[in-house]
Amino acid sequence: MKEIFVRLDRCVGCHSCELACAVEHSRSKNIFEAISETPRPRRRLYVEYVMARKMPFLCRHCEDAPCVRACRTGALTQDPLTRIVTHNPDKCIGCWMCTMVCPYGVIGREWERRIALKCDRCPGREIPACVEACPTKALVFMEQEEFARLTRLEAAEEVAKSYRIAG
Amino acid sequence: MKVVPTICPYCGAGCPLGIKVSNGEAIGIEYITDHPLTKGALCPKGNAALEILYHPNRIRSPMVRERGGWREIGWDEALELLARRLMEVKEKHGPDALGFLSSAKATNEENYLFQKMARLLGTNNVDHCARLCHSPSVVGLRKALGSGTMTNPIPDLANSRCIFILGSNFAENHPIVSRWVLEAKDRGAFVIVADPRYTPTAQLANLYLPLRPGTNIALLNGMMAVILREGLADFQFIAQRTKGFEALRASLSDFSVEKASEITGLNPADIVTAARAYARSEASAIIYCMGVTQHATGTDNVLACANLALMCGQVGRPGTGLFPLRGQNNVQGASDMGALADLLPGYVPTTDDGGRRRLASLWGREDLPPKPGLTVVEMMEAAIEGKIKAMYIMGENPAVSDPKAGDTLKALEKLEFLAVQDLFLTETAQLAHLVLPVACWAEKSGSYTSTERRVQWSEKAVEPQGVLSDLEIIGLLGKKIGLWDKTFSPEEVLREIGLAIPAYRGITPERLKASTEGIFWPCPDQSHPGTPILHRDRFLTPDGKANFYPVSHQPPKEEPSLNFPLIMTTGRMVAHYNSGALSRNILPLSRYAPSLWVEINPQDAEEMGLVEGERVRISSPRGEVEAMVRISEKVIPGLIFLPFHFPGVNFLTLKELDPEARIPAYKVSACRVEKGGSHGV
Amino acid sequence: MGYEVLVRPERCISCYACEVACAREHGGLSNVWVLPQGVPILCRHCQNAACLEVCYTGALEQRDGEVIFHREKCTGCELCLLACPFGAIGLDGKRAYKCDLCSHRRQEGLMPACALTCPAGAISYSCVADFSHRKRGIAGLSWAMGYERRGK
Amino acid sequence: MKALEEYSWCPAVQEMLRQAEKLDIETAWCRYEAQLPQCGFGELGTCCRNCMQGPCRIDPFGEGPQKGVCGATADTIVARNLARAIAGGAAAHSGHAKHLAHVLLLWAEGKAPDYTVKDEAKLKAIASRLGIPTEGKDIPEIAKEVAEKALEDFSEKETPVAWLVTNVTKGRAEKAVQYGVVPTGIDSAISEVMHRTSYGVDADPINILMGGVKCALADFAGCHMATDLADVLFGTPKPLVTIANMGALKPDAVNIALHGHNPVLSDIIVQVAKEMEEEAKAAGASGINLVGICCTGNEVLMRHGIPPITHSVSQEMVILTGALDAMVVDYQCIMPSLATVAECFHTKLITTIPIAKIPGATHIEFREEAAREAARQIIRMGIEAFKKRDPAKVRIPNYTHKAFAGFSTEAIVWALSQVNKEDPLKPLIDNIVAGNILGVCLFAGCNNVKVPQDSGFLTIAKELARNNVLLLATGCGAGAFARHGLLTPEATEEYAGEGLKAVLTAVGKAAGLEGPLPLVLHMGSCVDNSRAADVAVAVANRLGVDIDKLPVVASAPEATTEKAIAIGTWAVTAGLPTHVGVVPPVLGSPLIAKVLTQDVKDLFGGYFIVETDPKKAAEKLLDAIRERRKGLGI
Repeated sequence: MKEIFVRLDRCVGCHSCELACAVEHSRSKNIFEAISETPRPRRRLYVEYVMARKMPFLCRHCEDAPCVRACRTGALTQDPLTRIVTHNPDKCIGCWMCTMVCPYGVIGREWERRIALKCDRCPGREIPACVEACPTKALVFMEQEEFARLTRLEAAEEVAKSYRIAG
Repeated sequence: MKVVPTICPYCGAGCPLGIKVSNGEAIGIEYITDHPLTKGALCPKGNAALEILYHPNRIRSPMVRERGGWREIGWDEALELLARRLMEVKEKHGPDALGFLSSAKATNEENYLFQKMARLLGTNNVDHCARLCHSPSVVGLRKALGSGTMTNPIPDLANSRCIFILGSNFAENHPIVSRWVLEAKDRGAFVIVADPRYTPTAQLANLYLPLRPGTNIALLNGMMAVILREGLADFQFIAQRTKGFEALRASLSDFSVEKASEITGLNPADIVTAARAYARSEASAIIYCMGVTQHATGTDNVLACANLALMCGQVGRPGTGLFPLRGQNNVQGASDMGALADLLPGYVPTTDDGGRRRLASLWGREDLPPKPGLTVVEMMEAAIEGKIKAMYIMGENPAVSDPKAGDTLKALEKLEFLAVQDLFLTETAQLAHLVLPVACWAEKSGSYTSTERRVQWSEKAVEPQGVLSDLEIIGLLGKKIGLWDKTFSPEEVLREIGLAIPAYRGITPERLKASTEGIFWPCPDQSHPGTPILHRDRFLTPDGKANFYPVSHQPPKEEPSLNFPLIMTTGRMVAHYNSGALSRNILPLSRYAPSLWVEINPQDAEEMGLVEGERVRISSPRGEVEAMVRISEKVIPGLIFLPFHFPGVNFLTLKELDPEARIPAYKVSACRVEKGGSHGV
Repeated sequence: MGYEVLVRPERCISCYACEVACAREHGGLSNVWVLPQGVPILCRHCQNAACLEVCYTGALEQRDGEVIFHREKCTGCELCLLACPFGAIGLDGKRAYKCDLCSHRRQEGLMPACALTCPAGAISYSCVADFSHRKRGIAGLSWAMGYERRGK
Repeated sequence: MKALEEYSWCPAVQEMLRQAEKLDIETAWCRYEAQLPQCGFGELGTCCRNCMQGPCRIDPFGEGPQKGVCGATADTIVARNLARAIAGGAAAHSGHAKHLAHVLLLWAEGKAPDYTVKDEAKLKAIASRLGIPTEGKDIPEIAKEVAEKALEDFSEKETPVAWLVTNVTKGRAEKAVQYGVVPTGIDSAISEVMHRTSYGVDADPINILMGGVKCALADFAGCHMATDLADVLFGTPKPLVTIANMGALKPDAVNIALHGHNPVLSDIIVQVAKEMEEEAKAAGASGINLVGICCTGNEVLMRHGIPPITHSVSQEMVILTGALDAMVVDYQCIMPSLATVAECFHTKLITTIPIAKIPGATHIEFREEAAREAARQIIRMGIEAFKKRDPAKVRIPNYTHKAFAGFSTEAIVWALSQVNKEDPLKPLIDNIVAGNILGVCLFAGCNNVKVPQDSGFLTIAKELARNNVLLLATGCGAGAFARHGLLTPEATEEYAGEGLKAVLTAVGKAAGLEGPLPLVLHMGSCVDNSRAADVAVAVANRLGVDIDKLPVVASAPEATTEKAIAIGTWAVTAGLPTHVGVVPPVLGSPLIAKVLTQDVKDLFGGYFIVETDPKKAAEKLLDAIRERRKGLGI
């Protein structure tokens, strides 16, 4: 299964992913129209600034997700195969239990209906909108193995370089 | 309706408490949200504080004990009696036959005037319960750093990157402290808790060290050994700002983390982790409390804490320092005011001729008695020996709070005359010849000094009914005895305090009343903003340098034996307060624990066949008490825990004193648990 | 508008301050319950709240993100108690009682007592956006430190 | 929840921040936090919005796009953005100067009777510098010619900008000619930058940068003109003493703050306020208390000793005291948020200039022809507001420091002449040569929300003073020193190295002061950086070397505005190693960054030092000074 991975050293904090996310979850899927829609399309991921670092936060779709456990109405469910945590707005009662237990603070509020709001990994899209919008490729959508390979490549490159320098 | 700002009458944190007053009656509590310490928060005790105010059990009239009961008398008669009896004893047996217990719950002004009265009467036999909680901090930190107080304000903990908590259960005792520890944790701080019992505080820890009771020094020395071995000490700091490091290094040369592990029962890897985390962080703080002080080695324990902080240079900056959390709302102030047998106001030793005479001249005398007086526990011993004939106790309940309280009862019963001044007819008051009812915190104004050294003004919210404030009583009494010719307002006394104590010189009633957040002493003049962080550039020692005092582990005075196979330790719980004189009378609090309970490890409980809720008898070589069993893994096998808010617990505790600070070794006693109390299962 | 009582259970020190404060503000009965696990439970003021749906006397009403209880309409049938998924409704002998977010205090512009009094800062009266933003800040710390260790 | 020191080192501001939190009032710091994280493309300068095919952004990590739609590279985009910032700064400074030139002309024509020429000598000196014969002419006539000459300098003409070439060393002028960066008109230099950076014109990053340099030199001319004409109209500052910080607000007086940059209106208000004391007393006040904010504050401080109470990023805090009755603003560095904060209090925010209005503020249009009338109207509004002041909301932070100010170039030369009548610069030069003074540093610039307010100024200044560097300051930087007590002889005693202390004491004594000169010499508002340039030019001319050889450096540790970028650029062009404590938006182009910090040294001798850590910055400035000394062989 592909996941959204973050290459933290590449985020420049331009907030493009946030805009793309909100637009993707609008009716029109077009920024110029989306800004005047009601309810206002909302982002489901957040670019934060911590320790002078720019960090995109989005649902990690955790294994045995705490939000799913805490949900008393069955609005949050996890697909056993894809591990995607889906939120059913019709079942949500806005009790905020999921918000309170989420360790990453990525469950927000849909303002108008006073219910929870979270990443749905853009069903119907091959690549999630945030990933596609990222101009520096800080967000990538790939298999876990593929991502680990990237990191390995990077490390190997460094080692090889130092080896060459050492002669 | 108006909101009157007062200071919460419970613990030493000094939280502000707004009282809603309408038509002269207190109708509710309001949170004071702009206070930097609390941001409005209050613990359950603070929330229930108003219950004291109109409590039906409050005594409302002076009473004398007569055969068969109490007789209510008028104020004039009561003061006349008190003055006459005290003077009779003084004339017959000399001033040192008098004993005075001041109160860490009374205002600065009341404590100041109370000790002034004792000393003008010619004795230094004036002490208060600081002796029973933090006298080792006063002695130890004064030796090491030059001041026996907390170095930094509580909210400053938020700036710490590593917080080492030793023998403190602030989550229950000073709940507001947890706010700032959690804040630091939110900012990435590493929290270490060392406590034999898995308290709510320990639940906050990143690393929990369940050490054996009474092995603090071994743990601290073990950490220091690691720090030295790994070169993590701040040698620049040591060289520039301290003395005596070589002796410490030498004393630790044969100590190791393995030895520490053997003594404390901790995993050596955990001690190493703790040492590295504390030494390496940019700002580390040590919070400690009675788990450190209430030992026969209390002073040594405190010195070991100071050694660790000094060795790593973790003093004098934001987020660093030592945080001895004081227990009562004015225990810091009462100590500052010199309600201590060996120290005059401003921590001037009674033996310091210059300082003493300076004070004497302020009081219009040639000189004051130089000989240090008797401390709390010593006074009781002296009473048993018949050396002390009369005692005047202001707002303390030694019958519950003293160690080996059976002796205290004997002592109090033996006195020729005992006067007690309190809100309720406490266990101590019941033994008195004369009982004087007093105003509670909301019925008087005055200043309190919190554990942070934050001096704050508490405003009178309602008029007292039938009772006088401690200050008024002392004023009238002194007038009757002829020590002075008028009574005093709190403002007048505070101004005199400013003259007597240099650290309070800049603290005036006007400034305190105008300030929402109080002033940190030392505050040498009226334009000085106060000193939230001590030891920034120099220590308060005479030469400005801090001192290392090598200390080593000594086994507790009492080890488990065949007859008494368990170790008992005591502590507090959130809903109760000290001797319980206040909290046990208040339903919203007492419902959380109406009677005494004892925590026992499941393993021990199984061996003894005890079940949850069962009543047991706990006895030590000194006495026994009954309690309800709570089976819990919070205590390690072989250890039991009792909250000390209930009468009887201190019948069991040990009276061994720390040689310097004269604090009793409350925290470790041997005991046994037997099935079946008088009420059966 | 938009404010909720939100809890960070990991901060709760089980000190019962909220219970004592709530009881004081509500005539001796607390509408919040601190469980030994360190979780204060109180009415979540749900949307399409179950309690409201089962109440046939109209004693419960949803307005502006708040479930309001009208005591005078309550018959003490206990259906709401049964329906509430959190056990956040109590019964004082005859009638139900539940958290009213300290409506009397909010009228004076003051926060609910439990949120203000909590010494550990476990209970907050804030909006979801601020609450989650703060949580992200905390989570970000360890993430950032992980990267720092990686030398990036 | 950061510690207050992380926002500001000024205790008064800290107290007001607490007040802001209590009253739930939003401040610049809150808005900054809400902005975080800020867009990296903007921070790096690699976002281009100059045409509607954009916006285009260049991926700094190399995986994404490397060129804009038109093909512009990061280098081109960064250079274009930088040049446009310089143009913005130059427009602001020279707009200020142009305003004064118009006033002088109006007065000379008899249309602005409320003004006068206060410093006739300076007017004549300027005229002679410009080659205008003064013999036999009366003052209005000279004023008219000078004003016309000034206005001429704005438009395109055959000759170089007069205010530039007559005010720099010969060497500098030659360099400018050599690299083709001599502007022939201030406005035309600005419009040229706008032209060459628009879609499809200049794509050569270095060429664009040189266009920026040309515009920066026009900015210098604008600054110098503004200083000159302000001195002519309102008098050249002389040393004086006052108090600084918010404690200067009086609880019982009508407090009116003068905020912005131009003395044109504020100086008149100072004059008129004296006449309206009675009116204020009739309203129950003890009088009228004028206070200054930012550079308008510096202007009236330098000439009238009006207490400066806060600067730049903390301007909103003044309203939070609840004791400010009116804040009258002209232009530049005025936060629109002032109107929002003022709404929470009785304070009247009054805008006065047609090109600078703020929603929510009261606008009183200021016309030079009826200056006193406008001033009266404004003060009256303050008195009216005073009546509505809520004493319960008043909380004046009780912090003040004594501050010496008024050190114009003329005043400094005068003080030095008390040591040596014939050759005033000799003592200064001798002491530099002897090493008693290691060098000179000019502090300029604003406060920036990204830097704990004042921390950069204080840290660097103390470090340099300890190393015997003579310190000059202008603008909000000077304000920072004022509020922290560094404009005092006591600060000299406390912080100056032995050599510097001896020199300042000797000059101070000779000039009739009890003790030494203050540690930092306050030279005026931010346009008055030209005064410091004048000192450098005079020393260079006296020594017969060019400025790029002198041990003189500049520092803007908390720079904020486009004006600061323009000033920095001309300081570098003038040959000064120039420190900036905030990262400017140029790092997206390694080429431009390298040119500005290294290569430019070969062209003009000066260069940028970008260093956000003030301690390290001080080290680098000292190194630059030592290097220069080595070059001179001293």
